[in-house]
Amino acid sequence: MPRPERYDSAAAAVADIPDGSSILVAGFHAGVPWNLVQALYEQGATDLVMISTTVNRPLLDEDGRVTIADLVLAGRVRKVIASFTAAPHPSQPNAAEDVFRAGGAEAELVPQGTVAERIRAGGAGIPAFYTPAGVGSAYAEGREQREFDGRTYVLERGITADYAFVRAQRADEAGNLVYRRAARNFNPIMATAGRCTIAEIDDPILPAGSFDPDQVHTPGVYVARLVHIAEGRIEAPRRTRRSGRELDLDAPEDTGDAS
Amino acid sequence: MPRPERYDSAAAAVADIPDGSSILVAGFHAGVPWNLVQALYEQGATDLVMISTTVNRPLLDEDGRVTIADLVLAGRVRKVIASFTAAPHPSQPNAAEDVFRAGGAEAELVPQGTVAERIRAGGAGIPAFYTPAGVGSAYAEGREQREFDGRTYVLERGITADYAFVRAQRADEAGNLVYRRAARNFNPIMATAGRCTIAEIDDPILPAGSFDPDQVHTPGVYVARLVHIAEGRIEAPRRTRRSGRELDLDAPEDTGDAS
Amino acid sequence: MSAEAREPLNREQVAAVLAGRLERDWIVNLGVGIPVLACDFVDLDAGIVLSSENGLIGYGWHAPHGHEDLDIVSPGMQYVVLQPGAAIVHHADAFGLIRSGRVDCSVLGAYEAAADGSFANWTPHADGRTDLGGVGGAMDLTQGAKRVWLAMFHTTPEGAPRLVERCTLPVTGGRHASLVVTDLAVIEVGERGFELLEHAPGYSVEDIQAVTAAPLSVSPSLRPMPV
Amino acid sequence: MSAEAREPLNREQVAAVLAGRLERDWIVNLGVGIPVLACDFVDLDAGIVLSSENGLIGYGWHAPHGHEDLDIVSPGMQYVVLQPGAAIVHHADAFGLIRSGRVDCSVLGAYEAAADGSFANWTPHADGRTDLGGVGGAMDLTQGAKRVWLAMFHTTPEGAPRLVERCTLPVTGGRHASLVVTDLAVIEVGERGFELLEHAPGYSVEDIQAVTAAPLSVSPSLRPMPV
Repeated sequence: MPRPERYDSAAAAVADIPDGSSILVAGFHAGVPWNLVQALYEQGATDLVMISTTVNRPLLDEDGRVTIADLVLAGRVRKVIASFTAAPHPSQPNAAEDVFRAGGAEAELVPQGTVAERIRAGGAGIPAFYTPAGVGSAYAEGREQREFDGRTYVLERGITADYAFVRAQRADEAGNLVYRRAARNFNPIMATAGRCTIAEIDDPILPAGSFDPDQVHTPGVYVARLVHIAEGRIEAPRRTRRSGRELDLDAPEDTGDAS
Repeated sequence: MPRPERYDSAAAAVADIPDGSSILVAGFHAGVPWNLVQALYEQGATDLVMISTTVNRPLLDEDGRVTIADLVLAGRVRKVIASFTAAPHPSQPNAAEDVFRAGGAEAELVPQGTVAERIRAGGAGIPAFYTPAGVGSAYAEGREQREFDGRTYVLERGITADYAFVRAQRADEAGNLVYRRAARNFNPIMATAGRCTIAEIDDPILPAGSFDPDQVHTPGVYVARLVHIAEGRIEAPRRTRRSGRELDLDAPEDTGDAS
Repeated sequence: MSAEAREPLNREQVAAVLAGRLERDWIVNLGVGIPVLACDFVDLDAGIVLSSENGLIGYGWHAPHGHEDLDIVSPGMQYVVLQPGAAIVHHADAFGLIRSGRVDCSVLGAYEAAADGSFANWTPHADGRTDLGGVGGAMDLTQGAKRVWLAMFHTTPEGAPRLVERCTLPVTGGRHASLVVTDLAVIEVGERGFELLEHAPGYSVEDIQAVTAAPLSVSPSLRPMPV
Repeated sequence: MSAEAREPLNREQVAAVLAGRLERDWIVNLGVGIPVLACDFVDLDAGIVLSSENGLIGYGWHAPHGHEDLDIVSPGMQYVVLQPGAAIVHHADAFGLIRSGRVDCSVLGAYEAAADGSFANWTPHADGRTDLGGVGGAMDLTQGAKRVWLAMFHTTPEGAPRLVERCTLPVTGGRHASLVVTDLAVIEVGERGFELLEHAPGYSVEDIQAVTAAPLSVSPSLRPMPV
């Protein structure tokens, strides 16, 4: 087996990412590679294209955690592709949205199932496909549409990127990854779509052959770099449960934010 | 959880399949739902569209096992979609091929990766996609082709069917399926593409919740019918290893047969 | 009951009302906001499967306080509990299930719902910018689910109607909503527009019509919401 | 060595020669027929991963007689052994890996190989019927793999050349072959057509040219095949 390279820190794992790179960032509440995003922020690369399900809210000034929104605010991002690019309600402003509105970065808003399928397609060598999502909305206007069996679909392109940041609970030395529960989400598909896939791993890395081959979620052939985050690991924020008539009252799809 | 219906025999599980049905048959050497195919043969439905990776050789007269080729020879098949529709060498005739040549049934020959992706697309609500397979060959002539980023691709349509026959080693009462090794092959994708998915199960069916949710290969929501084949189960044929200059000397892709 | 005593339903009550309308053996996707709160009220013994676009197939109620598992989380970041027989898939497979047509009911939140069943839930702005918003999985769900229901507040915090003749915000597209559950009413959306099926206790038809910007017809079997 | 003593390589020897040319850390797909026999000769310690289109990622040699696992089977129905670190995927994901461009080398069988690198391996008939044949994964592999090699017998059982100026059978399309390993020779296929790199022991350049229906140039470092 070709072994992925092992790194001692998230900083080392992202050190050579050049300006202008495109980067897939996995996760949705759970399974977010927070440590790699933080290391990227500290590393300084700029002119980035970031692809993730959400731009998130900027959290650096709030709790020290770094999100794509913080990269946008720092002027490091050329473009984002996401299914949450703005706040759900004007009363909950997201500072990154102001940057997009001002033209400081480009935003591409894509239905979540479409962004997932575009990434899966890119990783599977499918250049384009048709999907119904968005038909009948402003999203589909200006996009190529076509009928199959009397129903209308939108043409969508596969997505690949220079890098994919993923996070798994467990990995072996062959690079095989196993995710836990809803932390799986975008991780397996993004791992296939990155030309260089970097995985941050919660548990110590196991010898090759530690997993039942039937139970591997991401085959090691997709993983270029492994970093076990042993100490000072950044975890997902914990949300306290709310009830009653509150902030997200006006938010049909809530925030898509990690907080 | 809505529970799949439980059946006592393969015969009972396929009893109501009407003439004119389209049926996906999973497996490739391993993971073939032999018992459901046999039951279908005995059941008598005709005018069938059979979708599988291989038509196989007719085995009924040879070892009593029934293949799609036997259904073709019995005049029960209107059309097959497969990546092996004929013998690899004129010296190894497949009687089903004679039926196709004589116009007794229609054959659609599709690259194996394309047939897999068409089934995966069908099961995932994707009506059509582009793939490179076949470009530069007679396969692509007469098919719609299109360039993306300077490379040519063929348009392919998703496949769904009235029924999907799958085989799994293990199942729980919620219909969750777990496959073993290369017996996985087409099973998970076909399970998603059948409007009525019928699963034959090797081991006794377990209570719901017996599987780690992270380790389920086919979620139970895709499975309509479960049948544990307890006795007289038809298994995959075992091939004895050959060597030297032999029958398949001329066969670049060998037979694709299960024997 | 005096007009003073009447109270609109709270979020949980709205969620409970919609949960009570889900049918046996349905596969259901509960959207972010009010809809996902219904997970605490769904009759899971009736074979209903809650399935979410982030790959949880077969979850149930909210995790008890102190027992939250941060990896068992809904798209709205509610910590929930997996049911026996649950299965996990990745995001592309989760949306494959949604597009496949197997989801019996998608319950979504909305900024506005119109009398023809169209609704708006991906951007709160009518400025024509299609690059900014929070579409999430709504456009996939409205194309894939067998039916779409909405759970929302009947008015804005300022009292402006959200149930309207025609949406002023960009619509989501896809299948139209056939049912709207609000803090004031349960309304069917059909050929003839909004039909009032249930009212919040203490609210008259006129009370509800007064905060609804489209005509309400009244079901012959009008009844109070079961709270 | 007399002309009488010379013997073409057998299938296993052809497989061993091609196995010896695979490079460190390559991901390799061995096709049905002679190619898959190479699994017994590949240097797995060099990090080579054998990956097959039916979803076995990381298999190795044939299972020892009596220890075959019928579920660990190659597309050519050879029972093989999984290596530590192996992973299983379904057929669509297996072809996703192939199309993704990560497979360094696809070794296929062929009925014919032409001097421009095109080859024919999906139907033994030139009757124009595109509905009948055994395409298997060949057309996906020739589009997806970084390089395509062929392993085949140099002639038909009747002695007719299979290495030709131009294929008479329908070609497979996609990436052209860059190397052909036969029972008589190792031949590179490049800008100038076939170049003889290695010959079976006892065979002269002229012997091989005599059963090759296209001109052979000869590598300056021509050597016997390592058998």
